[in-house]
Amino acid sequence: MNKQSSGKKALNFLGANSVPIMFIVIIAVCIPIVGFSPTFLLNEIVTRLSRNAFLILSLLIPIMAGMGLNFGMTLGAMAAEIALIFTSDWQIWGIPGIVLAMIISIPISAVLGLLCGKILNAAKGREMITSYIISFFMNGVYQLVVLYMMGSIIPIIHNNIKLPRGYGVRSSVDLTRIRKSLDNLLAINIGGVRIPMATILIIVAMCLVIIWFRRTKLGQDMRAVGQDMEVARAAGIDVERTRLISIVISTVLAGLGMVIYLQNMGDMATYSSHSQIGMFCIAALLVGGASVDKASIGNVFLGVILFHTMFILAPAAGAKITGNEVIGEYFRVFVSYGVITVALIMYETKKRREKAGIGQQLAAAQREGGVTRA
Amino acid sequence: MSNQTPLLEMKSIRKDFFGNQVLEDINLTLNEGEVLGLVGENGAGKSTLMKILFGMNEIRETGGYEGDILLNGEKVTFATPFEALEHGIGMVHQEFSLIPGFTARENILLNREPQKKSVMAQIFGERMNTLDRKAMEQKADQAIEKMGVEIDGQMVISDMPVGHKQFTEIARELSKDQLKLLILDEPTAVLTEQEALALLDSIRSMSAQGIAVIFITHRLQEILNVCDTVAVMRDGMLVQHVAAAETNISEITRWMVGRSVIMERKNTRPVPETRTIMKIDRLWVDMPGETVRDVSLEIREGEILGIGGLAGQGKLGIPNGIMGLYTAGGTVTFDGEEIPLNQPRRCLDRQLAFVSEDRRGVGLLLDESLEWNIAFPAMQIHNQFLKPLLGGLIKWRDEKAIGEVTRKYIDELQIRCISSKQRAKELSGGNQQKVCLAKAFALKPRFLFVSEPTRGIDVGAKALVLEALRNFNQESGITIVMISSELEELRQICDRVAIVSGGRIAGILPATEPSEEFGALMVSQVV
Amino acid sequence: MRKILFRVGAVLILLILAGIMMIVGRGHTIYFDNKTLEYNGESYAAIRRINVFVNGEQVAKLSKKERGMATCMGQSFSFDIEVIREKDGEPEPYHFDLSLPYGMDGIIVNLPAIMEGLPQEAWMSEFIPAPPTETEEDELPSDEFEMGGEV
Amino acid sequence: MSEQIRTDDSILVRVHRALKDFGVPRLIIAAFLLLMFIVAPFTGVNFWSQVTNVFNRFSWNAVLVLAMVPMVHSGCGLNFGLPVGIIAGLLGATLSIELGFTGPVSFLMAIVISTPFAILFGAAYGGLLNRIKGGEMMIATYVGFSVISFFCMMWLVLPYKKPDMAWGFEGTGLRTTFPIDKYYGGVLSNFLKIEIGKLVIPTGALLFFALLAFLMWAFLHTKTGTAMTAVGSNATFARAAGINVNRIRMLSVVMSTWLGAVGILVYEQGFGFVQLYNAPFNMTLPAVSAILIGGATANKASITNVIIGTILFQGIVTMTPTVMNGLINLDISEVLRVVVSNGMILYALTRKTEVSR
Repeated sequence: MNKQSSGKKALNFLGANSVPIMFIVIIAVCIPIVGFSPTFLLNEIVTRLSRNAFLILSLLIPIMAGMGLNFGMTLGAMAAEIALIFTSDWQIWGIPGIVLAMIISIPISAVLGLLCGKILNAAKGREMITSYIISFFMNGVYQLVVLYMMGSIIPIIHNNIKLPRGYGVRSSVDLTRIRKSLDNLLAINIGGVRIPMATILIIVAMCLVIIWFRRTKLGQDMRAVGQDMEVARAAGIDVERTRLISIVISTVLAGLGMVIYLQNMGDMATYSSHSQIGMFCIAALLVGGASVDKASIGNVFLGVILFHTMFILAPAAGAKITGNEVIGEYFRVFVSYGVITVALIMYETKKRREKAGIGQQLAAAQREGGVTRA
Repeated sequence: MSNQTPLLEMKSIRKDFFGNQVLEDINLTLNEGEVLGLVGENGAGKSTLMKILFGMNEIRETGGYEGDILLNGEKVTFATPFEALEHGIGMVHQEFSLIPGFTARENILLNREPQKKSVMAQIFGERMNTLDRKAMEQKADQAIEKMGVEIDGQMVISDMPVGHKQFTEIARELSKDQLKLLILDEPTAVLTEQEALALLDSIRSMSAQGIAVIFITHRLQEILNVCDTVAVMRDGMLVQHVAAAETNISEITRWMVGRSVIMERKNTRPVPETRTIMKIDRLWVDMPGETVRDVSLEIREGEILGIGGLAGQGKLGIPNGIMGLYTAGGTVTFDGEEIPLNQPRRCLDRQLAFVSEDRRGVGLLLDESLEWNIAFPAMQIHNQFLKPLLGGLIKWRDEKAIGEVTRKYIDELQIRCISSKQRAKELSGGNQQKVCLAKAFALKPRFLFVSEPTRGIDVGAKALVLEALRNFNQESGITIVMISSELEELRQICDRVAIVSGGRIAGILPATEPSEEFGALMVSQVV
Repeated sequence: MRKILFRVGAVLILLILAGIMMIVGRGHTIYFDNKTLEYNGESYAAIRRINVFVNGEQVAKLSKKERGMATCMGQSFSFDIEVIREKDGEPEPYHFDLSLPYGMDGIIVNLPAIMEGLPQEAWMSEFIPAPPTETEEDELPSDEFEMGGEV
Repeated sequence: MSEQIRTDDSILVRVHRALKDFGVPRLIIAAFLLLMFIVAPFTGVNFWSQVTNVFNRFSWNAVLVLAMVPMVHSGCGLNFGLPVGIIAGLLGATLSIELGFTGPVSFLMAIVISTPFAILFGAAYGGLLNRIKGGEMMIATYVGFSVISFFCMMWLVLPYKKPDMAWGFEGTGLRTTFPIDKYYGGVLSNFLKIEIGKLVIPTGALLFFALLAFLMWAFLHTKTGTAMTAVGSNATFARAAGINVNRIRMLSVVMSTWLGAVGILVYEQGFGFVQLYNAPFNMTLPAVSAILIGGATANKASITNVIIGTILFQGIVTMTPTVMNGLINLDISEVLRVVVSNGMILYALTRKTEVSR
């Protein structure tokens, strides 16, 4: 028993860092095979960094509050999409369009977040699976709203957004009018690498906010709640409310992040853009070395870079190796799921090992002649 | 001491949990800066009294209490612990309530952190204020200062030795400026000798600063060292309240365990001088809260051996360890052969049986029928109540046989239920306990561990359970080891009683010895 | 009390910001027609050649019966045109400042008419896009958990 | 005291308790389905063809739902890892076709071949779940996903040759969907099929399910089955009674996995196609919610739960589109399915599980 657990410990230690290492290896192997030009690669990475970083940052706060990986961030994404449907229907273009979309998304995500938080408070200890199911459930509601109510109950003006049948939104909404308008703002070009300064600045600002937030009373309370709800409650912290707030914040941030994400894409798949986003963001964060109960801003950036480099390389590499483009596609998805699975397993085993008691000490005490106080 | 209005007055406090009286007419006064030592066996009512004083929820949930509490002369009633805190009463509980990942400082000021105003707070509320780390540092360190024991403010709780956690808790109470009265519930239980001494000093310094302290412990010497007065409780009554200077350990122990009416022992048979059937050698058990450190014990065939001792001293760990429910080490030989530890099955195969103290957690399948509960172990271990089908290829559950045996035990033990199919969780505590016994009896064991068989069940059921055990022992000559916190109960039905203290056997005496002897053993080497 | 004030303020600021965005961000498409226009009995003939400039950049070279296009955000729009009446004749420059109606996405400006300084309703008309004629999209969304997906 | 209250219950109280046990959402769903059946005739939808649909869908899915039972019984929670079993089944299916079996034999062989895979995967999967007690559901979900996406690659790489399955041109790589009428399409459904006017009953498939259901029921009445239930009901109790909890849990996972494998095969024979690649993603949640709708909780499930649940769930799924179309020609069945199934799971997750495990 003792040996076994200590062995597990060693294994776990390796495991904890293995994920980023593994990725570095994969990438190191792929790059020469694929032979992309560094400029191309850098450009891609910078684009994806600016595209995804904000979304992933939205995951940090629930982790801080001990609610694990917030699969419910999808709700924020949906809110953002609804907002964008409106702005593009009202023909609001460029930066104003983006700002407006963000503003509209806030109340929607706040409400969704509130709902999600309430449910999660009812499912303490099962937050992740629950938030994961919530995202599916809400996806249904989202479809109900977007596919049936929009155009029939909720006014939609333009036919290029409505389905020909007269209600419901087309499966893809064209965002060319706001496309990259944030990225192009004060964009600079360093050695052929295009850097969307405005977006980067927003992300940096967000990081600062999070750092600041950690140092607020609320932040402190969240950490306390995250580590031990009962103690926090005994100290007079309103546990439920604190957890609720953390989810609401996360959802709202996810909404804003999704707007940034979509303005870069310049085109929105109405019914699928959000379905995968949560999964990929979480995977990226975990690749960055985060765990279910501990994540830092550093993890976010390392994660985005490693994960997305893999994402860029995988299909090409797959094609080069097996002569089949699709393999790479599947591979990167497999990796995403794999990473999440591994992270979850490591988290659970850790929890269990912590529970496992002090037997060794007692045995030791025995050998030393039994005179001891634990 | 001084004749100004006392800091705290408790006037004729009474409390009953659903009819059975746990506190009767307690009167207690405490002056500013006075240190009161509160002693008594488990279940004497110490903690209940403190809970009342501290306004704990469970008191209200169980119908409140009678009598008055006066602080500085005026009557107070606390709806929640927080109100008690506001009135300057602090309490350090036995189990820590600390955030593992926080530093001592953060814990000391948990949810009372000094803050810096920030703009966001205007919009999103006070909680958006940033913490004033510098002020926190000062405030926390002051508290540590006040306590007079050096602990590292920056150290994270999870890296701390257990003693320091204890001190962090005390410091947290001291950091509350309004603190006038501090309740310490067995604070030294987890401390090393030196730490304990340090704590005593800090208690002295607190009282010097005018803070009154109620000090609950089983280490009587500490009481004598540090306290001004000693209050002894027994069976929910305050039997003595004297100046510490005027008494001594043996006197206190007598007060603690001495019964006003000595019950006559029904068990009058001589201690059997039979062969040793079980030999326990240097057993350690890692059972949280009931750690067994080094127990060696010999049990004679056909006897009823009682194991007593104060809570948390490890008496419960012994059966749980031997039966493999918690990680254990050492050697246990039964009937000449060694039993491998940490493998419940092997014990059961050797016809050992165990009635756990944790009825709902370990003892019962709450959601299943009585039939299942009673028949299950026998079915699994001895293949009873099974019909072989296809030439023994399939072992089919024999509902009929199960029903019969269940009804048999329902009659024998007078289990009150509507049918043998009723779900276990629908029975009352006493009947659930009987089901647990039936389960054990159905195994036809040669050796039976019974742990806290009468905990939390009404008087009638108590008598029945004890009766059943004695009969089982006498009729079928089964060796029984009974673990219980109630000394008198042990003395009633056991032949010999071993007292566990500090995870070790403090001594074994025939049940005929007077209670005082046992009492002395109980507190001999408590940790 | 003070807090409520602040909160209301914050919300207001957001709303105002949103309002501003809706105005400055409103996108329009302007179509320049070089076509003959009939207006209460009179006819304003299309011109041989018109070059259209929006803030300095040439957006259209229009011969007779041609239509040029430009986009703009906000409700005020100004453009310049060069009019060349006959082959390699002197270009006559004109400058126009229009305020666009918020409600219209597409706005047609008839150049010959506007040059004659006719009233707005004469030279301005709404551009109605032809109703989309593509077939019903059959792909129904579902809770299907399709993988891949670009990120 | 409690038994007093128990004994002198008024009928009303009992009824009320019964309703509470039955669960509000379940009630709503049942009522809704009933409504559907009542309304159906008025919408010009043929009643009997609807019933037939329900029968069919039931016969396809019931086994997959049954695959939930063992793990629930052993306290491993809802089997979100169903894909593990499904993949084993798909391996069996593809291999038996590749090896050139046809007709009923191919179905039999598919089961035979998938069995070792199911046991292998199940053992690995169970071993994993034993190391992460308490966090089963989430991890199961992602184990399932990982396995699916891994096999997405395998389907491409593995050297399948049979032209019915493989892509014509490259020769390697299986198609996403291919018909199996040459093989075991409908082998069960068409066996002893009963046709009364518009009503068609896939007797064979129903019998097959009945057989498996009976075996499951029987197993739960054996010594080991009893132990399994006990482990699910209170693991500590079982351990104290000398049960090797991990082995029992492992066994239950293997059983669930195998049933998953068989389940997908049954589904295919009814559906008439084999779906590879991402298809398994969409099998899990319906099965989970079906058994929940049937009245199972996170650690109690019975054969009746399976049957009721599958009928209710599949009933909803099949009835709503047609009826809705008939009524307001508006097909919100898809949405409805998503909301109902996930809503049901949410309901189960947020409910306090009364048992202390």
